[in-house]
Amino acid sequence: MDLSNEKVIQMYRTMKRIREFESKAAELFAEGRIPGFVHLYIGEEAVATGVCANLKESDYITSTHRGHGHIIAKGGDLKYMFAELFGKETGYCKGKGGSMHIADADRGILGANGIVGAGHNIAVGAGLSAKYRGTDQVCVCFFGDGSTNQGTFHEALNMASIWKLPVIFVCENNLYGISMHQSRHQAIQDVADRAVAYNIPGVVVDGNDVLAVYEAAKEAIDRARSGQGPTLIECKTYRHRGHFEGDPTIYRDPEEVNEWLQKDPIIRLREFMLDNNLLAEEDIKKIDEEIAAEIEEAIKFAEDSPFPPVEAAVEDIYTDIVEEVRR
Amino acid sequence: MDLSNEKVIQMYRTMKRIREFESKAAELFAEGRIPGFVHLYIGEEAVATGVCANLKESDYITSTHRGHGHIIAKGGDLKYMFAELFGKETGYCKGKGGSMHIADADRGILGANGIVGAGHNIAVGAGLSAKYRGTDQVCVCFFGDGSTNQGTFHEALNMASIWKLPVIFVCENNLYGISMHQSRHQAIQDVADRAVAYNIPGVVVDGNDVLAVYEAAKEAIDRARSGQGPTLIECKTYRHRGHFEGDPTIYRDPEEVNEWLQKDPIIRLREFMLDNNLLAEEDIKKIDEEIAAEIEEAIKFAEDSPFPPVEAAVEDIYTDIVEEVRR
Amino acid sequence: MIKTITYSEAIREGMRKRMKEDPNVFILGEDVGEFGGCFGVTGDLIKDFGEERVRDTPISEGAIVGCAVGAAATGLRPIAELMFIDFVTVGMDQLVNQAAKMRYMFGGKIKLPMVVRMPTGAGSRAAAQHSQSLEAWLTHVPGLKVVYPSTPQDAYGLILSAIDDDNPVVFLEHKLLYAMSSEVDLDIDPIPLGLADIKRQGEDVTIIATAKMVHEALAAAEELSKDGIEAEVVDPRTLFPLDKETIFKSIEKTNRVVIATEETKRGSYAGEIAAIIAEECFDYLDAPITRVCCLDTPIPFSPVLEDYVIPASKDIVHAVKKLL
Amino acid sequence: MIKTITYSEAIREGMRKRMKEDPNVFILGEDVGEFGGCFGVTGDLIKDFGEERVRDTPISEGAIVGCAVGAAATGLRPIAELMFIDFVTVGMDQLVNQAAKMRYMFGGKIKLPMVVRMPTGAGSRAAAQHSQSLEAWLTHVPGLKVVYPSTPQDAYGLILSAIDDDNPVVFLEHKLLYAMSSEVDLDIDPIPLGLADIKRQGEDVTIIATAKMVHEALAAAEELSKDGIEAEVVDPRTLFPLDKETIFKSIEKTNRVVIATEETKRGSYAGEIAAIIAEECFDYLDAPITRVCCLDTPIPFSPVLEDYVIPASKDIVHAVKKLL
Ligand SMILES: Cc1ncc(C[n+]2csc(CCOP(=O)(O)OP(=O)(O)O)c2C)c(N)n1
Ligand SMILES: Cc1ncc(C[n+]2csc(CCOP(=O)(O)OP(=O)(O)O)c2C)c(N)n1
Ligand SMILES: [Mg+2]
Ligand SMILES: [Mg+2]
Repeated sequence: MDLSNEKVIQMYRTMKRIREFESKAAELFAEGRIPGFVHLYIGEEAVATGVCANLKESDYITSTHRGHGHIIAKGGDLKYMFAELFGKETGYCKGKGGSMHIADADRGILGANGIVGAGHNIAVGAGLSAKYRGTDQVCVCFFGDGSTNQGTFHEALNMASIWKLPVIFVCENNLYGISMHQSRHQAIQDVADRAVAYNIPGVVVDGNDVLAVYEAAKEAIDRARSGQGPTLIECKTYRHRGHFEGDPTIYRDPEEVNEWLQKDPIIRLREFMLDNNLLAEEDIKKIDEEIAAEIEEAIKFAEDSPFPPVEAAVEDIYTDIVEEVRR
Repeated sequence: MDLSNEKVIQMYRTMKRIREFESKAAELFAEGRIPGFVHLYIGEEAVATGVCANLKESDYITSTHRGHGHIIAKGGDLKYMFAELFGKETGYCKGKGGSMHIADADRGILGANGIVGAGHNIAVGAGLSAKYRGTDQVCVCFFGDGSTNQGTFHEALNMASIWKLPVIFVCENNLYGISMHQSRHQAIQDVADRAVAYNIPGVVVDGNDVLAVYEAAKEAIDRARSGQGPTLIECKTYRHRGHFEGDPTIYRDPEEVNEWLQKDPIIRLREFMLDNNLLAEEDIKKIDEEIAAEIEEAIKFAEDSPFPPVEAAVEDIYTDIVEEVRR
Repeated sequence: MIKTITYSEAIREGMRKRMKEDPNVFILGEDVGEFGGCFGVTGDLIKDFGEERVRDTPISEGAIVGCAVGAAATGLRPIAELMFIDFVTVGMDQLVNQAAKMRYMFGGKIKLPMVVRMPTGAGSRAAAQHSQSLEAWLTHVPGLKVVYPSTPQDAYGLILSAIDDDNPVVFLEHKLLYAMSSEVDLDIDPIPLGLADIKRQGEDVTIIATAKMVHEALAAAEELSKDGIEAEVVDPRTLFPLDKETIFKSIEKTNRVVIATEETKRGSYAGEIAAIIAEECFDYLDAPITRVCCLDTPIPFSPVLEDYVIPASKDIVHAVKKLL
Repeated sequence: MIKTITYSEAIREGMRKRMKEDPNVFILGEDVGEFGGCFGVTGDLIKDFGEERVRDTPISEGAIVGCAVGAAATGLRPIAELMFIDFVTVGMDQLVNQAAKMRYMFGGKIKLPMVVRMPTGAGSRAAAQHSQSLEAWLTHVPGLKVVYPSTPQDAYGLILSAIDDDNPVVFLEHKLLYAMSSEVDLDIDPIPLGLADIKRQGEDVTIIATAKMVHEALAAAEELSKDGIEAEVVDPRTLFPLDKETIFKSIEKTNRVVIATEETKRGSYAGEIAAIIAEECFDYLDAPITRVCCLDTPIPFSPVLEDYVIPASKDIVHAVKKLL
């Protein structure tokens, strides 16, 4: 593996930032300070991190309802993310989007998405665009196992395959679509098998091993950049928390949950770094503290920010038309 | 092969009835006597015939825009079919449906369909219904190669596979979706490969060999009836005529067309019957004449039938509400 | 038997009753089984009826609706649940081009007894893709019936009729009403589709309101009453068939009408009702027909913005006062 | 340059002009390439611009629209063609929940310059799944603009504006107008979206009509003129933004209005226009607002039935006479 130590440490940092962001989001949600629906990425951090570590700022990603991790890994700013979760004017979407719609087009983040499966086609469009414009950009499309039964999955992979688009389809197989275990929602064990239907490579990888994810993504992204078309990567992983915050999660066996908690991707990378002398305990501690401080600051930024003025509600629908306000 | 001679002759009869029906429809369309869009099944007769020869009257089929052949093979009455093409009151749909919507629920014909891919899910519903009610009915879903890129294809095969429904998915791969050659609309050569994505059997068969189609369908239907779930059968075939009547067909190489004309499924079965002494030339001639007479009679029935009264337009939307007529 | 139950329980009890009586009635949808449905409406039904009749599906709304069509066309009486009405966008073809038109296209020779339930409406901070009111799309489609109850009793009486109906019925449920509870008579006859209910009598103005807006209208009426203005609140309960007679009678009496729905105003079903009135009882009218609807925006996430775009009782009060 | 060309050619020439000027404009859709489009609208464009810019797609309407969204969000200006508006049912999510809402959900930080062209309307004996007029659905969606020209010149001027627009624009084309030909000035400035056109002046009644119904309205006006009734025919040309001012001015003069569209009447955009008038210029009105629309049925196949359910000039004449 030709991964520099620096890169590995960077990936630890990203995973930890995601974990801390999400843990705080859970707290804030429980306290009633974040409204609406929140779907957390805790346990799956290695996927977004390992994949995005290969991307340039100009590359694209499409995301899902469970998008915080993808956005952080692609370089999203925690301040604007928290502000958005709070519904504040300073948020990424000026408070209009919320958790399920955070986007940062300048960083190629084409949005979290509340519609399961909708990102697939948008990713194809971004890939087509990159190819059309003759850039070497790629687009990574993140999605869950449950979404691979939506028609959009099929249409997108088909289109990307015939046009050899630079799109990398990354399935985060966390074994469930809400309460539906994978074994009940599809008759296959490996989502990656579906690649056969499009004559593209299908790869299974341990989604809790960030180094393995990094390697698999690297190969697929290189392929995409060099004009060889899409790849389907399936990352086997698990969400530690419920589907959304507040989910009683009656449908999972506590033993299963426990088993996966043992496979925590962050602990795993931490141990790898220690075992291989990439960092010492105290170095890690220092990183963790830096991140904790960054998070506190981001939350403070969000808290201190104002709510948008009500009239803002009628702006930003069109580039040129502003709707009437309420009289 | 445990096919009785009688069955083979019956299949010849069915194929010939389809061919003659369609040939007359082409003529009548050219003469301006059939309005709207007409998509003919000429060249593909072996598929519907070989498959439906295995079905009981109580079994179901779903069909497509190119539905005449399926309907005839499932026992549709030529009189009511022609009357429908003419828009007459005596037609299968009282003139309200036309070519793309002919149906005969009493014979399990759940309709031709103008929406590419729509039949897939309806077939799943019929299969679920059969299983739910504990009957041994099956549902055959006919569709084209082009439709296998619609999301519905994917969703339907997934659903049928997880629930092990008695649905047989029959792809009529005639190499084109309108002007799009298969090699341009999907990156695979065999649609049957897509079965892998659902962990069901995928079978490729020569769609111009009615005996081969019969055998493949028999196996799949037996599987379905005995509770073993769906099969995807791909029948390689070709349409002799344009996508619709009036299509200049600029997108096909005349040589390709010619090659396929040599593989005419009816001539092929005819020769098989002669070679194997199932029938003599004059027996076949007699059958052909009977069919010609039947067709003439059906056309006469359609021609002699009245158009529906205009007020009929507001009926049959609901079982209980009749809309207002035009004042 | 009279019980105090929620809107959500009322729908469940209606389904339970029909499922007990008729083995052909079954439910399918995402997480409707053990999980009990995203909003808990199917709840414990799986305990009574098992996995075959309370059937969890993959995330494939098109296939859910299409499967219901195929099942209904072959003798069953499916009840499909979509998690949010917003997801009907994925199943529109099956609902609009198949379910709604099939009987007609087949010359009346088929019946499609199916219900599609759809949690509807804003107010839960769920933002633009989980908060829509799309009844205008559905009422525009010949072949569908559209029901939208405002109370637990109506929800109960109407779900029975929806299940009994031999046509595709879209059954809308306002998410913010799920927790509303009141006394429900579980022995009533089904409430016929096409029968409006006058939720409050009044002489001065007619307020036609649907679902959650019925409650906003009632609150507005109380407010107006303090100023001596007596509003009549008409709840159509079913959007199609629409009980025009009750609406026209009320307007004949009041000569003024406000229509209050939670839809985006432009292209709303509220507009259809206004157009019907402007065409068919113009002579009764003494004032412009006024619509109180959601502003013409996607639903924003931030509570301050969402509360601003969604119509509320004060907007109805304001609209009524302008007419008098 | 002034040329006599068809409606269909006018759209093609508009696309050709913009594609020549801007390499980011491209077309995608089923059979738009060598085949030239199901109705021949893209015609020979592939000869000028090649397969990359006139791109044939698989039969996947959801992916076609979604792909346009992704391309528009990343700097291109796609023009997507759906073969029939009826197939938008398969792409509704991408159009409604993605394209229309994306800018808003992202706080205004993205532009989506894309056009979705959709052949619309009945009259071609294509039956219930290939004949719909679904403009009411699309106008109901904040974030979309909806254009529907009635003449070759308008089609040309409006397609230019649609392509130039930085927002998702739905461009409707009436199938039965494709073959209509007339003189078109190819050097005109784009016709701004939101500007109605008075296709005929008159004092006695306002007829608001769209697309093919504009021609039915003009025929009706000639007929009425024989009886001394002078109708003003207003063609909104874009359904959203809607040029209310021109409409209101006309009604201020005539005090009577008939709205003629080919939509199914129930839930039509004609109803929205009626509702706007009933709310915002009630005082000008001397008679009920009348809609002349398609009957509330799916479109039947048989020519005798189809001709009966679709509105025609005689129905407009009849409606106008009832108002006077
Ligand atoms: C079209 C659509 N259908 C249903 C939903 C409701 N929903 C939100 S997330 C989810 C489960 C998604 O499962 P998966 O794709 O595996 O992602 P995960 O939540 O496991 O990350 C469902 C059903 C939705 N948002 N959109
Ligand atoms: C949803 C939808 N998209 C597009 C069409 C237009 N259309 C009708 S038939 C057809 C081609 C279908 O190809 P295939 O499935 O291979 O069937 P074939 O015509 O070859 O039998 C197309 C694109 C349609 N009717 N419905
Ligand atoms: Mg999952
Ligand atoms: Mg084909």
